[in-house]
Amino acid sequence: DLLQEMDIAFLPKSVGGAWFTRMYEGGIEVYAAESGSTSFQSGPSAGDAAAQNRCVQDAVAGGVEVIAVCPFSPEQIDADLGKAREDGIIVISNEGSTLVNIDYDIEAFKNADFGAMAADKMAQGMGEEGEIIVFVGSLASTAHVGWAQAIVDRMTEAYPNIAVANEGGVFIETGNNAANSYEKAKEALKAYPNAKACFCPSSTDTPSIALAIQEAGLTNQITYVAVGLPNATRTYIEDGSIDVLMSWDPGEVAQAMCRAAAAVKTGRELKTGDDLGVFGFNSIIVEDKVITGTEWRMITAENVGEYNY
Amino acid sequence: MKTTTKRLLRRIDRKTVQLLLLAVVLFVVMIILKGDKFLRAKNIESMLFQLVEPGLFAMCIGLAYLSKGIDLSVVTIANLVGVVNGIMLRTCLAPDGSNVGMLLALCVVIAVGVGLTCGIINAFFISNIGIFPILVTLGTQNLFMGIAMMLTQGRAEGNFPQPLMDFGNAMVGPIPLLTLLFLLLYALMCVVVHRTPYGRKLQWMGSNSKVTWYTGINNRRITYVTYILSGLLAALAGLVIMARTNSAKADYGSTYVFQALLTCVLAGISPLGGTGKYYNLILSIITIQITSTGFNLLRISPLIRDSIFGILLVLSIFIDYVSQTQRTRRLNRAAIRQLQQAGEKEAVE
Amino acid sequence: MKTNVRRIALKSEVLSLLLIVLLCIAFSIANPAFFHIINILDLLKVCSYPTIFACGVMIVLISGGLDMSFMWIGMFSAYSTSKMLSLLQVGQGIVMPLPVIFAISTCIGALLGSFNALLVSKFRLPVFIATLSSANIFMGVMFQFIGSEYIFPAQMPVRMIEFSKTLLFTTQSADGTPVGLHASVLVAAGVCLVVHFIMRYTLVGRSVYCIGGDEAAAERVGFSRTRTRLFIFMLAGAIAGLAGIVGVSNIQVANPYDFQNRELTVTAAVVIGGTRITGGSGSVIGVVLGVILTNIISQNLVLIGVQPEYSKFVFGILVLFAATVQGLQTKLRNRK
Amino acid sequence: MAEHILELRNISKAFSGNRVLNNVDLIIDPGEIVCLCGENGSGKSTLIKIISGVYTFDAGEVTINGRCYHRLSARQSIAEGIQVIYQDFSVFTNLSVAENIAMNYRVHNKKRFISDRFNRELARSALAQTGVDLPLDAMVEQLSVAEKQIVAISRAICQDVRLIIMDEPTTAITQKEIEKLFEIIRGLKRKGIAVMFVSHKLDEVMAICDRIVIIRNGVMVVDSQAQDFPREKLVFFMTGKEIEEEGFHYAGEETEAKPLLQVEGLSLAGAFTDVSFSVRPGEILAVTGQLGSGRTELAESLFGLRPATSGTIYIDGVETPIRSCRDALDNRIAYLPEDRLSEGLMLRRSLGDNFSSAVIDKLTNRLGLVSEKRVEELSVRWMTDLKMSPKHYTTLASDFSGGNQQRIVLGKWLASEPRIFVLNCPTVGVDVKSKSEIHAIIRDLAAQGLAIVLMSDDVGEIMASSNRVLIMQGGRVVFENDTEKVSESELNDRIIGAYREEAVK
Ligand SMILES: Nc1ncnc2c1ncn2[C@@H]1O[C@H](COP(=O)(O)OP(=O)(O)OP(=O)(O)O)[C@@H](O)[C@H]1O
Ligand SMILES: Nc1ncnc2c1ncn2[C@@H]1O[C@H](COP(=O)(O)OP(=O)(O)OP(=O)(O)O)[C@@H](O)[C@H]1O
Ligand SMILES: [Mg+2]
Ligand SMILES: [Mg+2]
Repeated sequence: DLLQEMDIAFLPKSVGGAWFTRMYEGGIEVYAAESGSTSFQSGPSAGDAAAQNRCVQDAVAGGVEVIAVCPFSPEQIDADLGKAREDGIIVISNEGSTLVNIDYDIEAFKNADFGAMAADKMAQGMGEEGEIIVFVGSLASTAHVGWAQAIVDRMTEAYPNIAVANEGGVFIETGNNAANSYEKAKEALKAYPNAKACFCPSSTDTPSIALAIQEAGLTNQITYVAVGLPNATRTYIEDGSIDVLMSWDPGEVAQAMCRAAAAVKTGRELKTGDDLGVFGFNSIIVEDKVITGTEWRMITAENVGEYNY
Repeated sequence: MKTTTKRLLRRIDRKTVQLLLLAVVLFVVMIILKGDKFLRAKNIESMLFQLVEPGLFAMCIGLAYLSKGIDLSVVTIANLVGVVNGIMLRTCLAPDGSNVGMLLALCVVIAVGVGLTCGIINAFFISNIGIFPILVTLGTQNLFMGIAMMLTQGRAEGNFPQPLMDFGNAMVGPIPLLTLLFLLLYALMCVVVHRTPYGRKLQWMGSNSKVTWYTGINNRRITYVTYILSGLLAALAGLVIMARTNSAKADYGSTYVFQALLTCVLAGISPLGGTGKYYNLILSIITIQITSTGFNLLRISPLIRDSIFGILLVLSIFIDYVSQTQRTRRLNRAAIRQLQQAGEKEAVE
Repeated sequence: MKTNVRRIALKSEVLSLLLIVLLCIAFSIANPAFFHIINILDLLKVCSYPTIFACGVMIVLISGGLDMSFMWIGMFSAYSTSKMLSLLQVGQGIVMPLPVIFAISTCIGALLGSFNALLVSKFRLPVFIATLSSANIFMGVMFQFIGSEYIFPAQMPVRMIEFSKTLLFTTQSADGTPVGLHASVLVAAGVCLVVHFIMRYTLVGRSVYCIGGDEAAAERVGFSRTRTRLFIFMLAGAIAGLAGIVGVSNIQVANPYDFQNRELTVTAAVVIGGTRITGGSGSVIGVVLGVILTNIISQNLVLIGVQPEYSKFVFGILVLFAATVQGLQTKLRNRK
Repeated sequence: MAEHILELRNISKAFSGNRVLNNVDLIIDPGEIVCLCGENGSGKSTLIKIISGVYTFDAGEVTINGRCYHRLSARQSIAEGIQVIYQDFSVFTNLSVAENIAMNYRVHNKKRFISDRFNRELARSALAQTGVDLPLDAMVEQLSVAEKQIVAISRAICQDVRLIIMDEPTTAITQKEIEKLFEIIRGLKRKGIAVMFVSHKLDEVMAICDRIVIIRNGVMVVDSQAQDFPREKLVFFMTGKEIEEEGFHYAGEETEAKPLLQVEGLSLAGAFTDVSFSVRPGEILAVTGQLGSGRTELAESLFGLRPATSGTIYIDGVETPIRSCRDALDNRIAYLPEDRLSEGLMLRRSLGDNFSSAVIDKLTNRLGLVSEKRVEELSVRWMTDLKMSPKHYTTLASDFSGGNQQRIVLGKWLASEPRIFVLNCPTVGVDVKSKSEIHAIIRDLAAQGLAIVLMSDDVGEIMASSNRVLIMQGGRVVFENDTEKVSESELNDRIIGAYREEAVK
């Protein structure tokens, strides 16, 4: 009953990139094919809250049943999502747990758990002491900042000998842009020569930071834990520039979004422990409007061959 | 009777006709392709809402263009206004909301202050130091955004008081209040540009600053007024963004700058200064809005949608070119014919 | 003697050089690591492809126009080349040699440049407007008909990956990693030399200055407007195509969005390097200095301890500062 | 018979419906000096641009050196040995003197690679021919107008040239330099090079040319050997009517009117020093001197464009500092700049805009908005007052001929109802008819009680339209007298500094 025929608008932060393309093609379209729904995607080519808002407004005005949205800047899209809800449109978000005007928000997992796991992996790799560099794709991204903050919290809590390199400052923003993140990473690696580990939550930026580490000859010195897609980072995982890739299939998350929307449409209330029928969401946690999955994949040189997305 | 129509026709700009035609054609095409959705009250309302922000920015850039300058800093001025106001509201708002009215008034004051200051900074570097506007505003764009970043550490300010939201979403009949205010402001700016001494001088300075200098017109003052007006309009856009999105952030609307540049060019306002009619701006804003919403409704791939500006521009340029060459060719042919006739007559005599 | 000193002091290249020296001193006081050889080499690498882009921008700027399309030309050429070759490589196992890859991208760039030339010389559009619209069109065409997804290291043409790993004059650093001059720096230097030669010592190069100085006068001397424009935009396009492929090789990923919104930064560098924004004057040396100057500023803020959220602010201040110094210098020069 | 260099047959040309040339025939032989005369807008420049391949012609054919062209490009024209010195010189201000001079040669001879040494040698030899010494490495933008002209001439003669065309070469340079130019032209003639030149200065025309060609409204009306041509008929053929210039007589001598404008010890660092004079209402004070004598700077100081560094200005006997244009305008001072195209006229804007630009602040209605009606009235009034060909007030200024454009600039200032009017070379490049009309206007203004300061090079103009004359040299006033008391030749000699008292005795 989680397969309903609906008209779905998928509104990513930006169109075209590997991540959101996977979400749409490997998730929304898959669901649409299974359920007989119609779907389209619409979004800016550059990450910009204003441009995304306009896509929301057009989708609302044109009339759709479901909006599946990955907000670029949650605070700034909320008002427009409110209008969608007033119109009776079902709104499901991803990585937008702070949103108010939604039916459900889908999170692949708990930010704190995810961050803690990343912190553990980093600590393990660096012998539980030294400095770490924490990047974020954009300071505006709740998820990125959430994970980064969770790492810091976990470090202060469990690993007193580990410190964040750019003390006192905020996380280093890499801009969700490969060229920019490459330059930023190079700069950061030089500025903090004592760094022993780093973390990157932006799938766009993960490979180019890996390249910067590799070129600086730090492949073995630095424990690099990152978020990304295995296909995009395969070479770096294999040569050890990326030590641990924390990954989940965006397509599966998108499918979970559609299924949650179907539940709303049929009037079924989702409860903790329900099964959405997608990997990672077989036993969901529901808190208020936030649906959290439970699993992600830890990809290393050993198991990278098993994944293809 | 006939002469008055003729005179009226003479005063209508060619660009106006072209843009009107373009807008009407696009409108009709949309109705044919997707009339049910396009004509929905909801959609029209949404379009009216949407054109306010880019419209305001286009108004800023249009002014700068007329003066043979450019103002790349407008969007960051708007965000700076939003951020400063956001911080002010966050810190000053009483828990019971008793001082909302005063604070909202203060928001306006802050907006005016920020817009004025930013405009003066731009004008100072352009006029007193003599740097090219594009360089100056590129610098101040970074500067203003940097200040907003420093104030917020890149985070969004949000959760503004309800009256502001109500204002942002209010309707006057079928028309959003903000759109109505925007149109009024636009009409006012048209009057300023086309009918006040300042507006005339602005266009003259844009077309030839040396001549205005030799005419005793104070170029420096015109430059100041222009960039201050631009800053103030941008500051208003900042308030609009606050009211519409219930938030403010240092990097909101980075795509607006290019959109505004293109809107002005489509309206025939040349970045090379002096030429173009400010009143055409609204037509260009509407044309772009119809196209952008239309493409969304038609579910045309978002990937190609970004190039609509380019396509519209090249289209309008092409129409311009063809009509121009046709006209010249026709006139030349007529002149030659006249010449030959005159020759024949002489021969007869 | 005195006038000579004055003349040299008023050259914009000298000024950029002076600013660079000042900045270097300031930065190395803030963090001695600034002058580390690795940092210098990295700076050169990071500057390599922007410098190539900047050469193209300079040519168009000298001819009297602001080019807004070069980044998209670069991306279009580099992306379509990488994509095509990646398909060939994955599907057919064909591995193209590096010069061919560069040549393909360069040719695509030149072709796109000729579209600009058409708009400017046939429709007589100001360069700024023409390139603003063509940039939009290139972007749409690329996304729709060529692709918009990333091409990742594993799919990239292997010769490009190899190129990105090529270091010259390598030595070992203290911890055993190879240190050297990146090959892309050599490409950039080559482009600079060629462009310098063309602009300084060939008739067609001088015709660019003529057109930028006075278009009507250039025509009266006998330069063909159409042909010169075609030359300008094809050369600038070709350079952008080359810059794009070098840039993409450097980071081993072809991401079609990467160069977005960088036009103005590069243009600012070119203008700071002394190219007159109204056309007719500019030199490659100045452009190189301008690019290095802006990159020193933007690439080393973290190094000297400026927090990331201050970087925009500092960059803005420095652009205004450099421009102010130049503005005052121009005033002095005009006063004679 | 020797081959003609140039033969035009039935050339016609129209610009967007305006026919500018109508079946023009013209033949030029080697070593001839041909002078092309005509009113402003009669089509002289257009004819020249057709010969040089800049404009295409609509009908007819051009034969150069025996080769017949139905379409001619600039390159072909240069290749045939035709060089043009344009009205605006068309030099590249952003390039060095040497490069400018060598440019034509390079393009024409397809020298694809540039060598500085070659440029300089070529430039040096070309400059040697003109007998002027210029710094080869200087940027042309730093040169004076006359020097720019030398560059243009050197550029033209530095290669195999058979015909040199000069479009109003003498407008920007003073008498001394004109003499030099004529010497160059005669030198060219001796080498068998033909020269065609355009000028509005009739004395010059008669002094140098072998043949005289007159164009009126795009139609060739005279083509005759100079010695056969009755000089007094020249004006008649150009304009179609006789023109009488009457002299100017200041009527106020007896009334002892107080000076309206009085200047004492005025100085501007680097431009002029210790200039004193006074002008009474109704007077026309002519200020003359060679280029660089500080004349233009003085004018600009009076208008507040470049405020003087010391000295005092009295208006109506009251000390009035003029520190900005605003001050000047407040005191009803108007200034007609030297170069109408770049300083006086907004070419791409309408007549109404141009007429109203100095007084726009006053043309408002009760709401403070510009009243379009008043702009139109103003334009129509000045169009009629200045006897311009009537056009709609929205017509672009660029659509008017040179003489009418100058009247637009005059009208712009007259609209501000000035009491003191500073005119800087108001009739440069203006044809005889318009010139006499402008003179009449100026005299008329004086008669209405304006104080007029007239900067001019044109001795004839000074004689005819001023009652006192002041000569500047190196920034100082070296001579002042009533116009009636000096002869034309004395004035001429004094300007170039060749006048010696004892010689007269
Ligand atoms: N040649 C010119 N053409 C057009 N406008 C000019 C010209 N020269 C100056 N202006 C304008 O006139 C105003 C005042 O110019 P001015 O020459 O007094 O500047 P300045 O002397 O450099 O000023 P400051 O001494 O304050 O630096 C400025 O707005 C300037 O842009
Ligand atoms: N490019 C053009 N487009 C339209 N009209 C033009 C153009 N060039 C010249 N004209 C018109 O052609 C006529 C002849 O102009 P031309 O410049 O040949 O006159 P001229 O005899 O050289 O005058 P002057 O003595 O002022 O230099 C004028 O009416 C002018 O307005
Ligand atoms: Mg490692
Ligand atoms: Mg002429």
